[in-house]
Amino acid sequence: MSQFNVSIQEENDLVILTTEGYLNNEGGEMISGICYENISNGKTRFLLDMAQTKVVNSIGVSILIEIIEKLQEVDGKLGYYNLAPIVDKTFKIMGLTKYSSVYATKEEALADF
Amino acid sequence: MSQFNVSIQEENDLVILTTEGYLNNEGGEMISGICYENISNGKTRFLLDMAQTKVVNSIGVSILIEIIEKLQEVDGKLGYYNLAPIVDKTFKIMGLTKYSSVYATKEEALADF
Amino acid sequence: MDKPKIELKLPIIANMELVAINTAEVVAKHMDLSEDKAAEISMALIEACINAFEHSQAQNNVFIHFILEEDTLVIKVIDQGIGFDKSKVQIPKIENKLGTDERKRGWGLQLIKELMDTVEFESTKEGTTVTMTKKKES
Amino acid sequence: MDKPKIELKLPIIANMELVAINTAEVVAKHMDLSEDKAAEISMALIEACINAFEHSQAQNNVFIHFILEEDTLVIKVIDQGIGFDKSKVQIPKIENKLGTDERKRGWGLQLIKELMDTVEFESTKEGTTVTMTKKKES
Ligand SMILES: Nc1ncnc2c1ncn2[C@@H]1O[C@H](COP(=O)(O)OP(=O)(O)O)[C@@H](O)[C@H]1O
Ligand SMILES: Nc1ncnc2c1ncn2[C@@H]1O[C@H](COP(=O)(O)OP(=O)(O)O)[C@@H](O)[C@H]1O
Repeated sequence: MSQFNVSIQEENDLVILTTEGYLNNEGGEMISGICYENISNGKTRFLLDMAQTKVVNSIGVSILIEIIEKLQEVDGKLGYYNLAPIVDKTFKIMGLTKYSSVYATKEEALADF
Repeated sequence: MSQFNVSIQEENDLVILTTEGYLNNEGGEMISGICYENISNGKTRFLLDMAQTKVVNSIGVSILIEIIEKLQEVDGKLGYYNLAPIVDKTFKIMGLTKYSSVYATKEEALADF
Repeated sequence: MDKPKIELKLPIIANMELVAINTAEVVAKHMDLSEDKAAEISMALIEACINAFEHSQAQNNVFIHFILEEDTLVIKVIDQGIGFDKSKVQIPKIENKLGTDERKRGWGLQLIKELMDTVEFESTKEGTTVTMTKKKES
Repeated sequence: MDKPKIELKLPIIANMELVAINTAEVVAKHMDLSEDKAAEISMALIEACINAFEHSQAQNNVFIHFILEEDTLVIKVIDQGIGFDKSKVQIPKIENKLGTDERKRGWGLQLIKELMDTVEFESTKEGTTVTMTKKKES
């Protein structure tokens, strides 16, 4: 059983991950696995479309912090769009919004990335 | 708190009810209230769009049987479309499909109504 | 290891059966049951719950147990109400109900039987336990 | 009348916190809480559950009680694990964690406090009870 899915899409040099379902431990590791592989292939800019993720836990989100840390080493960038209000709030409380960017829409994100 | 909503639309002489949420006792009575009012205004043909009703109970469905009975008196007709598989199965087990019509889509329903 | 077991204790207030089916949904996903089976389980569980709420005349709570066996989900719905005699319950027929005075209700037990793989009722004056099972493959 | 109370007994297996939040969702709707409040309750409940699952080292089950008061929802998450000393838990800061060896975790209790109206911990060597509340209006 999996409560989480992620699909990948590349636009220019940007990697866009579309998540679906509960971002828990397992979900976080699916995302970081993809990011780390892409980082070792030279990619440095990642965007998460989280429209279909209404529920997260702090373990899953802590793995995003690990990705932010790894991206700092390669001068990279992480962003998110289409966040549910509670996910946005959780990112604020945990401080992710200081080191990565939240956008309302894909257009807004692409304009800045 | 309400687990159910219904909106109404008239096309020609046809009344289309779009349901949303759990079809329980309360939901059934919302539907029958609307149907009875329209029957007393001379309407005889009713269609339910149930795409947003994934869950029903036998009390709610039994109220649809009451509507079928009332429609038999005025030579009327009840139909449904966009049923979730379990709702379709429930209607079959309870026998509604012998006295009212299930359609896959709105187009199919309109063609026959 | 013991079989994982989830227990719910529900008060008799409106729509509490939705708590039961929301739990069933997580359990079905955990056991990797198909969506169709999950929906059948939910429908049967709704009927067993509303019977316990509506007919048992229990004053207190209704208990629901989910036992996750390797290849089967076992669900028990337990009330501490007045019980009933299953052999006295008639099989409902819509033909007999339309255009007659007959109550349009009476499909709950029928639905449970059709939708689950096995169903058993234990009923005394102290209450009723409905035990129903669904196999993963069938 | 007694306040309606829903009790869950959950085994310690993956994703059982979803059973808890699915129940919270029905309860929130029943109490007519706003969607925002419902989501905050769910997030706090997830954190309390995964702490009970992950840290308590309880061998048996975790219990969750929802008490539906007139204007307040009270939730208790109870484990029979090893307990902990809340005063020893540091407030997490992302600045201290990035680029250092510090574990990237540690926000669960913080999230619970920020998202709920009140939170209390009772913890002994016999286990931990987290009691959290959310007011309907605030
Ligand atoms: N848990 C229960 N406690 C007492 N009586 C019950 C219980 N479940 C079912 N019954 C009896 O069985 C009858 C048939 O139930 P059911 O098939 O679910 O139809 P309905 O609920 O529509 O009457 C009920 O009317 C009731 O008399
Ligand atoms: N129910 C519990 N039983 C035992 N220890 C707990 C419990 N809840 C929290 N703790 C302790 O408090 C610490 C902080 O918890 P928390 O803020 O949720 O962060 P995290 O779970 O990410 O470590 C945990 O690491 C653990 O040591």
